[in-house]
Amino acid sequence: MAEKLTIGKALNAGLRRALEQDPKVLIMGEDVGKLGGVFRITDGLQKDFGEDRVIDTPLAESGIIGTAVGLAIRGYRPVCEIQFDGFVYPAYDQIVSQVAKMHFRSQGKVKVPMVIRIPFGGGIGAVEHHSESPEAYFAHTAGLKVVACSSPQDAYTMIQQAIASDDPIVFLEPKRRYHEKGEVDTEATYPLHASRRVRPGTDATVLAYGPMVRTALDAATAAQEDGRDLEVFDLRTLSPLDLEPVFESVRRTGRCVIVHEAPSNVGLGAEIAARITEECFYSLEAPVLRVTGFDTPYPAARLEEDYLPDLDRVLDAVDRTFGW
Amino acid sequence: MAEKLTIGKALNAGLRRALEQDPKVLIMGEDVGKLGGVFRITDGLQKDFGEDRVIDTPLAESGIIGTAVGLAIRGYRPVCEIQFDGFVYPAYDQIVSQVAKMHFRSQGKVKVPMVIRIPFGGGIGAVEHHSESPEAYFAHTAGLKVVACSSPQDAYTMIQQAIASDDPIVFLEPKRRYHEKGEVDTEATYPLHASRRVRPGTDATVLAYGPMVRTALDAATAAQEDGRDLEVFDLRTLSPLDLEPVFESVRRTGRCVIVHEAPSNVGLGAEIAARITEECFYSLEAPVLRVTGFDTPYPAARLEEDYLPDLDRVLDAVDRTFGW
Amino acid sequence: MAKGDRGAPARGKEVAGEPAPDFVQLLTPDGERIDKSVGADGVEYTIDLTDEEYRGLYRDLVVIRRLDAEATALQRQGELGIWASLLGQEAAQVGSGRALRPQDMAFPTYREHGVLYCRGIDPILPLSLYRGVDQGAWDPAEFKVNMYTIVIGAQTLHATGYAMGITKDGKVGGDDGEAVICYFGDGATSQGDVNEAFIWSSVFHAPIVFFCQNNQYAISEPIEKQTRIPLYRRADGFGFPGLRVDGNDVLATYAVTRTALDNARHGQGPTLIEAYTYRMGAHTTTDDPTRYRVASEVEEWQARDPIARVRAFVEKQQIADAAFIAEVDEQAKQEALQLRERVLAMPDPHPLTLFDHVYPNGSPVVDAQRERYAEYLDSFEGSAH
Amino acid sequence: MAKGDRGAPARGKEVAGEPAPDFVQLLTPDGERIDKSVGADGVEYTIDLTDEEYRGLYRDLVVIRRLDAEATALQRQGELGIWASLLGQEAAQVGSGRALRPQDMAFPTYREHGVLYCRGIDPILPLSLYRGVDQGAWDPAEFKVNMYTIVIGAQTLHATGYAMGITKDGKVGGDDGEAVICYFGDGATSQGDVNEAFIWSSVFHAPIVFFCQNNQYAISEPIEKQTRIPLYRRADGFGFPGLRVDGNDVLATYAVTRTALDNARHGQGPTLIEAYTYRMGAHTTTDDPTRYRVASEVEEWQARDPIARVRAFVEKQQIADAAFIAEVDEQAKQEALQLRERVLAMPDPHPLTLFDHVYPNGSPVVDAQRERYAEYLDSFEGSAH
Ligand SMILES: Cc1ncc(C[n+]2csc(CCOP(=O)(O)OP(=O)(O)O)c2C)c(N)n1
Ligand SMILES: Cc1ncc(C[n+]2csc(CCOP(=O)(O)OP(=O)(O)O)c2C)c(N)n1
Ligand SMILES: [Mg+2]
Ligand SMILES: [Mg+2]
Repeated sequence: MAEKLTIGKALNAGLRRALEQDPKVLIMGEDVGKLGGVFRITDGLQKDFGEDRVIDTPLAESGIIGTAVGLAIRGYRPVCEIQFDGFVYPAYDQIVSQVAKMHFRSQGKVKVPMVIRIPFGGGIGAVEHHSESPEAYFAHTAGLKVVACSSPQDAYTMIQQAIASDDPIVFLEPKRRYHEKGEVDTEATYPLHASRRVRPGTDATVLAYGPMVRTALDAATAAQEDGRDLEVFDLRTLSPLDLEPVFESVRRTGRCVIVHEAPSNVGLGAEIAARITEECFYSLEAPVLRVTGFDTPYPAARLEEDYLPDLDRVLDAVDRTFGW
Repeated sequence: MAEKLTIGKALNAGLRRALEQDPKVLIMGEDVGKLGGVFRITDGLQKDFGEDRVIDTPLAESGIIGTAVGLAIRGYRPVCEIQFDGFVYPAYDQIVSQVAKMHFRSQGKVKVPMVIRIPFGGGIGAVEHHSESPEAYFAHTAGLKVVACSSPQDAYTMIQQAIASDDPIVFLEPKRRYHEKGEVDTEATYPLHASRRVRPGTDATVLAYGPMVRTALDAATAAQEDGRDLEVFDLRTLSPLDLEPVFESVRRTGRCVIVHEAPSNVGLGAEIAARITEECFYSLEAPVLRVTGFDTPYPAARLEEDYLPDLDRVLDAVDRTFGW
Repeated sequence: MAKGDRGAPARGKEVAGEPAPDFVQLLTPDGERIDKSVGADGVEYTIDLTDEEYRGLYRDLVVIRRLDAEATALQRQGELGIWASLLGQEAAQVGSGRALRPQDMAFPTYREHGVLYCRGIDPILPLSLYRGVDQGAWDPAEFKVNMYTIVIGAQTLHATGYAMGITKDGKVGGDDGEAVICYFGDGATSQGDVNEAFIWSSVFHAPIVFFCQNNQYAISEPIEKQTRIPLYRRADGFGFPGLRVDGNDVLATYAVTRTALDNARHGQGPTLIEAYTYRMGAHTTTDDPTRYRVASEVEEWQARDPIARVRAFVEKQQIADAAFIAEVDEQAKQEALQLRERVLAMPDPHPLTLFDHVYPNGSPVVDAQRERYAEYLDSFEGSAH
Repeated sequence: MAKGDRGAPARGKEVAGEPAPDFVQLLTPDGERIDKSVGADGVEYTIDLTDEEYRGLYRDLVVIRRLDAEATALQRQGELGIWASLLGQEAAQVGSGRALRPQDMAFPTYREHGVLYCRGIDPILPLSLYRGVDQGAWDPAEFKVNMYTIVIGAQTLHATGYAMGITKDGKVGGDDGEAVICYFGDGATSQGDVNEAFIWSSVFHAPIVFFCQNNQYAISEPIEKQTRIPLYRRADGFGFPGLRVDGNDVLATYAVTRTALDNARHGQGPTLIEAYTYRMGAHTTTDDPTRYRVASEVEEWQARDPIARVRAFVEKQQIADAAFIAEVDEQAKQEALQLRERVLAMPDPHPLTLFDHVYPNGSPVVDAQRERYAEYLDSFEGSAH
């Protein structure tokens, strides 16, 4: 069954279906109940599933994640909403020292099948702490998996897969794209931890995830006019990365550009560049280039268009790989 | 004046001198006072400078960093001890959202000249959470500077430089090396944020910092026997990285291996590999290789020798760069 | 939770129409003066201001509300990115803000526009944050008001540390002692940081007043989601006094805050004040409160308006005449008008300022990025791009 | 802080030689039974056990102390990496551990070896953690004791969440209801997480008992560095009962914990129990307590030994004879000997287990690293390396 949904509505539908299918699934977070979340991603769920399953919590992120660990030990499958990216840090200890390590340290005896939903990234004109891209902090943490959706279809499918998975998963939602619409096939099946070629091309490879997938695709469209045929990947799974298809592409194109909003220094792009260089050393015509946020704190809203990678900066990097 | 000191004693002497020279310098943390810290780095300081300047705090890391921010706003220069690497995460929000951003967001009006001392890394046979290498989490955070000392001389000099700097600095101490001895020239002067070539060589470049510098040097000595002459760098400043001298070296040697204890995925090594590849693309004979902790949580003590990079794993990587 | 006429459910049951015994109130919603009121801390509070001072408080309240309304309008018109209105909380902010002495330091959240006004901060300054032009425009050292803090509760530890610094500086113990006031909301009381701040303040006997504006909501969540007992009682468990004040009563708020600050500056340690009030508007301009609260509740609180009661009082007591009321309205209008004009005239920041002030001592990495971006921007110069 | 004979500075001043009125004690240091004792919660506590049960508690205490001493010796001999001794806290652990009903769940710190013993966990299991062989060897689901938690306070939120789950499962309200006990130390009370756990437990009315062993120290820091008032009073600010018990009195500890757990399982929400005790040894084997505390303090507490008083009691009451005492000693010795032998025989983990269990569903990245490391290890095979 296919219908046209926004990313936000697709997430809502996915959460609803997860709640329906498994009575152990819980949703918890600040304002997720009566309000339906500040982005309305959980809209209507408390009304239909009750306060016992869709829980408005006290205002404390460490409490949200820490109690979710306990609920998971008890057999529940909590889906925690962190209201904005910049507010996940009070829970950082629980996430990196508890959630990430529990299965390993118990030698598999204790599972904490949790999903930590984070609307992430900038571009919405917000005040500080509302536009962060914290994915590297989680991807560097062994024991966590990290995924990012970029389309309504993935929003719908991936959120259900993440909830069904026994792995603890940080689930990143491209908040500036919540309102973008697309077809959703509610019966589609495909693997969660796989990257996807979203545009075939021959001249250079462009990698993106979350909100930057659209930017990369727009850049590819623009490049077409200049006679350049870009291949674009939506990475989808940020930890573990699924780079085999990317290696295959870079071996063909010899050029690669990575796009993300997070600062460059020790970001995902660095890992991907290092891995591609290891695997495609003799195929590279130019070093893998990164188009990212700058190594500054996220700036005031009226500077964010300068801070964030856009079509022009992507094309500029592609140009540079050709000029090497 | 030169004397032979351990890294631990050199830190103690450096802290003492900082306390003497600036009445605004404070030391705060758990057990730093009467006990002198669990590693005795602050031994004797409370006795000599009083409880007002060397403060045993409540057991709360967010409290330590958060109140230090306030003390810094009031004009103090707090030096915060985090007892072990794995216990810095409860303070993560204060560090990345407050300490790191304060100067930027206030457009330079508010400075928080703090030093966050963290004994880091493994190899001491400890239980969990006592052997972490969290540097990537901080290096990815714009607004923080991150340094690591590896010798008594640097321990003595760098801690004073860090305290004197107005930048907020995460100061990483190689806890497994606290007892290693070396000459300390108490009048030595050199820049804080500079990498250093600690062994000249011609065949390949090895990069390390903190506890892995000794490992890299030992590997170089061993390689000498095999007829390979390795150049070794102590990176010292992890953010900002000082890579110009490294680029110069790699352009000469064409081969580079990076060593750190932290997991590989999205670690410092990734950034360095990416930057070297960007800058030395046509000089590289092989991709930059990384010798790191594995992408698993830090294991039980009896597995740590397998987890941690050692001389053999460094040499193995060097070999591989020659076999490319 | 039923919200009674005086809005003061306290230790026992709330008695409708009567302030609960430990709810400090000095001016009823009808504008009647209460001579003395005993707080949960056992202290009897009273106040005696000059007519000039009463008029001053009225003026503050009216101007602040008007400026706030202007900011809301500016946001609606797209001139601000977002706005966090203080509507309904004017008395809590003016009462506490005016209770500060010049040497005191304030740590606000993101809603303390009224406190800033009382501290002499040009109202344009917080607006640049909400317009997206910067992230903090005033100099905390100059006005003794720290920057706004958006991460809930984080500023409570900063305030505590600052207060510890006051003690270290030997600036407690006399009338010229310094004190800190730290603002936060009802929701914030659930954060670990806030509770750690209570602990540190208690252990170090810091000269600080924790001023909690319980406006009954943390975005959509009513106070019951954060606590089962009145918030001011949180202090009991940490070993310092806590009390509840009618946060819609500017006189009572002024009285309790002044006393608590003076206690702090004299070396008597922290106090927790719960200003019991109500957020009359939305959480911010992006919020829709109709989704989670009923109109009748808002109406009930309308009857306890913080400004109406002062106006009734100053009129009844003939402290102010119609001319004064009109003059204040006119002043408010003019200030709002100027504010609007200045917001519209506010220049956008230059792109390259993005790279400024990342570090006091700079960074070669940031410098290189600035340089490269400058070149990149230049490359478009003259192009049709 | 002066530590009086009964060690119970409570709300007011401590009266030397007398338990403060709200310090629950049922067995004096001399082994005298106190019939009834009223807690800070206003409840009158008493206990009536069979002789068999009294003997059982004595046996637990003696065996646990002996095993603990063996572990300390093993560490000294290099067989354990580190050891966190429970010396002095046996009564707090046995009293609370035995108060648990089979359906209850415990969340320990790293020092609750005695609780584990009471729950039937083979004492070898916690030792593998301290030997460095693994990070958690028992199955929490089987024994209803979660893994040790080293990050101070983190487990209090896990315990709270688990307790919320009990409520969701409808397992409160009857004698067969379930409850959670969460252990933590005096130092832990300063952590944000612990205070958040108090808030959540209160708001969600969770079936949980917070069991704080106040052993007077957090490593080197005395309790005054964490609080100005007795810790049990922390609960006041969160809206649930708190009380102090003589943590060196196994009977009182048993009585108050049993009641608190039963209250929780019957739907009466959380309780905070402060077990007032003393860490007789070092923080861990790497610690040197002579740097921060005086011998006389330790001697004072020696006089309140948790085992001596039970022995005096069972002997005086002729509940146990010399043969029984000797038999228990012998049992303890035998168990210790076996423990030693089994520790020495414990195999080291295989290097490649390092890659196991990182994720329930595995990871290609980890798999690749395992494979490469296996090949690397193989490359040394047969070499002189
Ligand atoms: C750590 C953190 N989590 C979540 C948020 C999102 N948020 C902003 S305001 C708010 C509610 C705050 O409520 P309260 O403390 O009562 O203050 P009020 O807004 O009512 O003045 C929330 C959850 C935040 N800013 N910081
Ligand atoms: C978050 C965190 N910070 C610091 C430490 C180091 N540490 C281990 S035990 C301890 C003291 C704990 O004191 P308390 O809570 O009283 O428990 P006790 O050891 O006395 O049983 C400290 C500071 C830690 N384990 N976790
Ligand atoms: Mg509120
Ligand atoms: Mg203790």
